[in-house]
Amino acid sequence: MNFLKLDPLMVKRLQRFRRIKRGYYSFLILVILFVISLFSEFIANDRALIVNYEGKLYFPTFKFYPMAEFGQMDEYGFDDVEADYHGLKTEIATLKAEFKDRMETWDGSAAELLESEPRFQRKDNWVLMPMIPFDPYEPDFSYDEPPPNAPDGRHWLGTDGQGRDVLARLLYGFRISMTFALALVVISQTFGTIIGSFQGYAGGWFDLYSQRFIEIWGTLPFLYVVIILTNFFTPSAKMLLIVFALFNWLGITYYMRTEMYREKTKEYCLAARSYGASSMRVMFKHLLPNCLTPLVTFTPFLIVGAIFSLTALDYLGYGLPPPTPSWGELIDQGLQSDNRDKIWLSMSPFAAISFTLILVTFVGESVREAFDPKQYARYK
Amino acid sequence: MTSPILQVEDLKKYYPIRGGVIARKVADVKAVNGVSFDLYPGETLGLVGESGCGKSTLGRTLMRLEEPTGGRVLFEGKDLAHAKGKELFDLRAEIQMIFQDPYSSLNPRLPVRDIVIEPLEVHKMGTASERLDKVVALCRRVGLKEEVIGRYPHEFSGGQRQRVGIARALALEPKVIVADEPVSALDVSVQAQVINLMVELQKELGLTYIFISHDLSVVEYISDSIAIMYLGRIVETGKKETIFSNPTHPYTRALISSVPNPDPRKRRVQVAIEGETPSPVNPPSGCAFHPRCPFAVEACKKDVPALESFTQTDDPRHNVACIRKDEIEPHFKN
Amino acid sequence: MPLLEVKGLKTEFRIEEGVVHAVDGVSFHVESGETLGIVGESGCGKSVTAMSIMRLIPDPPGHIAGGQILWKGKDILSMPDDAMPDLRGNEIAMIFQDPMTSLNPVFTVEKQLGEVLEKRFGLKKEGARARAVEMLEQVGIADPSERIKAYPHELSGGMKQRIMIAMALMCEPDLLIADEPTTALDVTVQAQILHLMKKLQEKVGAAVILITHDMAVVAETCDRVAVMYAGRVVEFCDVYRLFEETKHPYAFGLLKSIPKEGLTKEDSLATIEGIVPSLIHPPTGCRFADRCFKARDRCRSEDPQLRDVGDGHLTACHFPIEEGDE
Amino acid sequence: MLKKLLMAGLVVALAPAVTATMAGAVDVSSIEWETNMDDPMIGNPDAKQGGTWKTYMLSYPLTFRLQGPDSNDSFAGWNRAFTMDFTLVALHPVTDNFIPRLATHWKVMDDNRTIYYKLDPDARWSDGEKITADDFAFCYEMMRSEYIVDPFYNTYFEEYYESVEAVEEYVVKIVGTKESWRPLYDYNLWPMPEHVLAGGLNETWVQDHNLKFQVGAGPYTVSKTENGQRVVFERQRPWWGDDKQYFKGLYNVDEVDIKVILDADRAFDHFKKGELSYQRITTAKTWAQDMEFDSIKKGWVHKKRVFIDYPQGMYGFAMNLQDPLFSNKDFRKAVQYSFDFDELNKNLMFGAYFRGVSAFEGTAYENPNLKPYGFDPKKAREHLAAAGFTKRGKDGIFVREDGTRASFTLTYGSPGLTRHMTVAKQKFERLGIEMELLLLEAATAFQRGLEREYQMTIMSRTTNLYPAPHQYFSTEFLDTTNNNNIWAFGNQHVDGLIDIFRFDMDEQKRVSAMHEIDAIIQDEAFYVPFWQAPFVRMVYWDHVEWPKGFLPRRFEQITDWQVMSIDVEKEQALKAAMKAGKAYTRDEVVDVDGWGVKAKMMQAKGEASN
Repeated sequence: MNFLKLDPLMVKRLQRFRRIKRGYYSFLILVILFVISLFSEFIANDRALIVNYEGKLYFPTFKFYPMAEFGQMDEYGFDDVEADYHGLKTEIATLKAEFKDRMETWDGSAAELLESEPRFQRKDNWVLMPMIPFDPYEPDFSYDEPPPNAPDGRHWLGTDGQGRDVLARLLYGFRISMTFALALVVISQTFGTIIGSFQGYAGGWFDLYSQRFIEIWGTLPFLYVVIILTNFFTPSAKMLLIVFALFNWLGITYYMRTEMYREKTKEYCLAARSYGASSMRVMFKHLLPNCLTPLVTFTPFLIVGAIFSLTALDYLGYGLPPPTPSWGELIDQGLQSDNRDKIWLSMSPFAAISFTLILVTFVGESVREAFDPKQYARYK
Repeated sequence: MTSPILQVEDLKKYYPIRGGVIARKVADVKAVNGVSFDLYPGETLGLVGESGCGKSTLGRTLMRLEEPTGGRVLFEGKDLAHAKGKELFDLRAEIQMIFQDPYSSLNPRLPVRDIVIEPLEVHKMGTASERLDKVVALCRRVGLKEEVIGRYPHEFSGGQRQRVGIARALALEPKVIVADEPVSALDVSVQAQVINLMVELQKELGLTYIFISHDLSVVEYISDSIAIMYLGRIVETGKKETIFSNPTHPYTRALISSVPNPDPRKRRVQVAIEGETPSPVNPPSGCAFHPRCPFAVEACKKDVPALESFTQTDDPRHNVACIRKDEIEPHFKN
Repeated sequence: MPLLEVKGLKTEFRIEEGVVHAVDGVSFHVESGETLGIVGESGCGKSVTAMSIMRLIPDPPGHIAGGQILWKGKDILSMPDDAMPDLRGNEIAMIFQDPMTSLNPVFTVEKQLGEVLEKRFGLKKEGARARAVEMLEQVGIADPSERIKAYPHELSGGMKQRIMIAMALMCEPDLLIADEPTTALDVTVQAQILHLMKKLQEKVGAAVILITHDMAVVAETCDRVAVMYAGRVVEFCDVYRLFEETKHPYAFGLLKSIPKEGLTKEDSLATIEGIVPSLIHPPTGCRFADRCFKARDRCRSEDPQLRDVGDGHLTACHFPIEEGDE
Repeated sequence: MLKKLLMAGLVVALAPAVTATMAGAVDVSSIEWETNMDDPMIGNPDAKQGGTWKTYMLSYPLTFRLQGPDSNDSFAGWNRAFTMDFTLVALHPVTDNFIPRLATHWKVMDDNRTIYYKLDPDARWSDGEKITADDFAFCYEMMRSEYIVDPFYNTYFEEYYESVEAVEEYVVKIVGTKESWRPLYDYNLWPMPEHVLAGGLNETWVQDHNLKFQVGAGPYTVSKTENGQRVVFERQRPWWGDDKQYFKGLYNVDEVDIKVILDADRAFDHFKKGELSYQRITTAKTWAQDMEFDSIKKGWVHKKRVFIDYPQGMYGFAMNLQDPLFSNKDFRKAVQYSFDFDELNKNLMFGAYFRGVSAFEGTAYENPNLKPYGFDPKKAREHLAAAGFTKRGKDGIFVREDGTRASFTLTYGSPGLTRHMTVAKQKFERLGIEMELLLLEAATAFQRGLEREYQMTIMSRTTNLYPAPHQYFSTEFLDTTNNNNIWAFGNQHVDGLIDIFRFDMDEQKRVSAMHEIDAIIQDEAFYVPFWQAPFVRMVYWDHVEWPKGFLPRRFEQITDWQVMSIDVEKEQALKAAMKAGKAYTRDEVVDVDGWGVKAKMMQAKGEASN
């Protein structure tokens, strides 16, 4: 769209934004983290990244390989359940060590091992696990104590009440929160902008009645609506997104409406109309690009709001359906009376959400400053 | 005498005043209240009045930027006031506007090239390269160098911006240009440049201007004929010379003598007129000027005086809306 | 000793693009009871000069970088901060271009006037009210005892400006600075307000600095004139001399570009070509040189100082206008 | 709690009544009265008397009424224990036989709905007045009165009682609306003090009695209140019931001091400080991990897990037999074998619970021979194959030839179960079955269950000593929804067995019919029992003493504070010991299994790890 083209004013604002170090670096960190989180499957997963087994390379990240593929068998004698990559890695390491031992004895038993162990035909087998070798769903009950287990070398941030890796859940939760927030912002901003623009541009009856409607709509209690809707619809990310969007578009209409009201009286708008430009052209080519300041400056704060609300809803249990990795759900676990002594459960999502929200807020403040620089003067 | 290019007949623009929750209409503001005049090709009509008199609204209503409440605007016989759709779209090309504020009249997000090319795009005139050629030519004509057309409005001074505005108005090759206070936001030295440009363009392209202004000295310079507005109505029209040498309506007289003279030796000692223009929301009865008029009589409070030909001067287009126009002493400029 | 003497005043504003030298070495003086016009085009620094005198430069981004402002011989710039409120209003009053924004919209006229009266003169409520009504009457507001109850938005622009004048003159200051007091007003009202100011000035005996861009207003009201261009005073003289024996090419061009009576479209208007130089990176030498029809090499290298060209007529030009220049 | 019991009874009573023969007028003097003085004593006759039982409630009562608005808060249990719990007869908490309470004798007439009760002439109200038959008639009248603003009692008495009559001063005649095979259970009643209440039963009764203490038949009366803070009950000594066989050794303390503590966690802290005498431990985590505090180590506080034997109700997964997937018995069995209870119990519940197996858990009708399915991937795989799921899809989930995936949605309403369900989900997934989780608001989840709008759900139903198989397994409810037959199960054979249970007067036949139903239900595999907790976990200070076996077998019939006693001397000694920091020998025995419940659980159902 036209307004995405960078005019010098926008370029200047962006330059100004870049100069505000705190906000700019926060923005970079957020973008980098978000991009990294888009590849979460390669970072936190209990499926190996790459397996080199008997001369063949496997990339199990998104593919199901049965145990049979790697000559494994589970305790019940099945080999078509999903391969155990942790186990495979250990087995290979053990076999290698044993082979090495036998080689040292020079008694030929090394060769025997090679022959007798069909799963070790080649010495160069290896398994590359992701940095965090756990996915956010699979419980790890390998500890003596029941979960939640405290942080250690295996689970850097410990496990949650169901033995799931907290770090993995934080990572996936970040991706979900950010994606959700961004999608929400795009949807509600677009919708709100269109409605608000029409209100401001058309004015008159449309404005009057839509404004009354927005005022009434705005008084609906969001949480109750969510609770009621969960009774009619299966709660899902899509449904939550729609419900959030239904309430979130209101805010921006106020600003777009006022901006439009103000801008449309400016003479360049009259000029465009005077040579017969259509209303759509006037609105979207001329007015909208000049009304974007609130849109841009509010976006970070909307993101903050969206992340926060989503976390709050998850915390209350009306958010994303289980077992979706979610910060709110982790905080809920952490704050349950059972887990009050398991501080990693509440502290890590708390730290994550604070960190993210602070970064977004820094970005927001800087964007606002960049778009609307004001110096506070005093008189002597 | 040639026939008028634009005939305005009893043009009205009322704004409703709304009240209550459902915004019911409770009254009207009669911003333009029955204005009629003829505009002849190649001439400049100076439309003069003080703030709130309706002159800008009149200009915008002529442009159909405001929907007229009543009356007709005939452009070469076609009624611009009631035209719709394609007809209106085509008529728009014939009559263009120059705006007052060189800062807000140009979209700050578009470079000059895009601003000037817009009307051509909207009217789908020529190919893309023809349009661009035309834009370059237009910019040159208004005194902008070709290399600046990629720049954005904020990189220009007020005078240059107004040139861009003029180029945009000329893009569609209109016959009539409504200039709404085109120089009042400019510094004096720049004002002269813009006025000179407008005059040159008029000579060259045979343009017809409606020049809306509150500045009598500028109007006196540029206009061929003048219409004086007071509270939504025209109170006096006539050739420039007639109006300045023989102002007849008491308001015209007051207005002219209120203008400070740029000569310290000709200081006035008396104030020509007391009081201020009343609010158009609640205008006085009868002749709207009567509360301030030194010649007012009882009858002035009753009826709205018609704009009638004033025969004491030899100007056939000299019309005055005053019931005492024939009794008032002739006025000569000091 | 002049009432007010401004010597080499420099006021700067720091903005993103750099430092704007809005006022760059301005000097002039005002005598008791006289009307000094400061005239110039937008951005020439005339309003900043006025604000500097009142020490009302918003800081940041602005600050006064140099010079002296001697008020009755004392330097305003070195006065302590807490002395300023007393000086403002009591000794120097100011009225602004936009009377719409100079009054507090949430208080009635009575309250706003009354506050000043109670503070400055220790009047009780009733006394203050009577005095306020009297003041309004003086500035020509009809039915003042009713009007005094009005809120600013209920008043017309002219009336508000009258009230501002009333407030400014209430304390009987020695100097009134009027910054474009009639620019926002209709021409008929402008005539009234200028007339009123003149009348009241005579009555109170105050000196006036009238800041305007309108040469005709200057001609109408001022005794002496300082013409400013790009942050500097280029001509400082008696009003008659300015109009009749203009020395600086800028002032000359300015006067010529006003459409004169009797000119027609056939005669093109005199113009000053070019644009005002940037105040962030002003050119060396004379700042008007690029637009000046008399400019020579010297003008571009050497900064002309304000000098007396006879009878106290000061101009900052190496080659002042002589008779016959067009 | 009482309301719940009444509700369960109501459900049972909806069964069509067998034609009743009207009992004609009976001469009271000719009645051959029955009684039961042969059962063992409930209390400990040697229990020490005196002391103060310090306990808590979660909120200060809004009212001291037991009927009408706001009358069901946490204080009401106490209030009821001294008033409404004094019914004509009671169930013996160990033998399940009826024993005298306010009535010394009773006679059930042949129509099985008319009962004569002979009152104990010693019985007195707490204000000293005699308790007479009129007080029962008045109770009947009052419970039906609109002035009490209590629709539950109004309806209940309207539907259950035909009449309550004072035949003589000490003889009450109750006629129920339907014939019953347990008339003493159905047509029991408590008295209301007519001499106190009769005058005031009008429009303002609710307001008038908001803050009036009940005059009751019980041994305690309110002696002190601090608004918003505490209520103290004081033992009447002497009390008319002191020497009655089934009251002896009960109600041993002089004072019951009930303090307001806003949540159970804080109450535990109060307990640790010695401000409460006793605390039930309701979470497995606390029991497993927070029980090594100082006072326990020093032997001043004892912890016990006391096994009791009380009907548990059905609790577990329910499958919708009308769902295409679950209509396949093999698939149902595959799910049964895929559910790893032990993993959940061990890792998420501290191994604290037992697996249920019977549909009639804890009642006399449960089939003792049933064994739970248990986690068995091999069998699960066999049944999956039999159900047509022979091939794994790309994502590891089994698919049929026609493309049907072994995938279903679990609908549930308790957020607390999410942790168990997500673990179970992972396990299912590994075995090739996909279970999507759908957490709904509790009421919605319940409603979807009743309307059979689910594939699998988690059901939880309370029961009493008499299960209601008709409600749950009868074909009568197959074609309608909104009933307890949420799985849409039923067949002729089971219907027949249910009728035996409902109408046959032979207890033995009833029991074997129920055993057969139980076995059929297990074989049909549409109910996956989840955990059971047949015990009370408690901690108490050393001076609190208990009868042998601690709590009666049917615990819910009589509560902990009624049977324990406080040894004031030991209390003094403990105080001194604590002051001196002197440790006692620690009582290492934790489990108290006076009724063989644990043994039975361990043997029949197997306990994961305990």
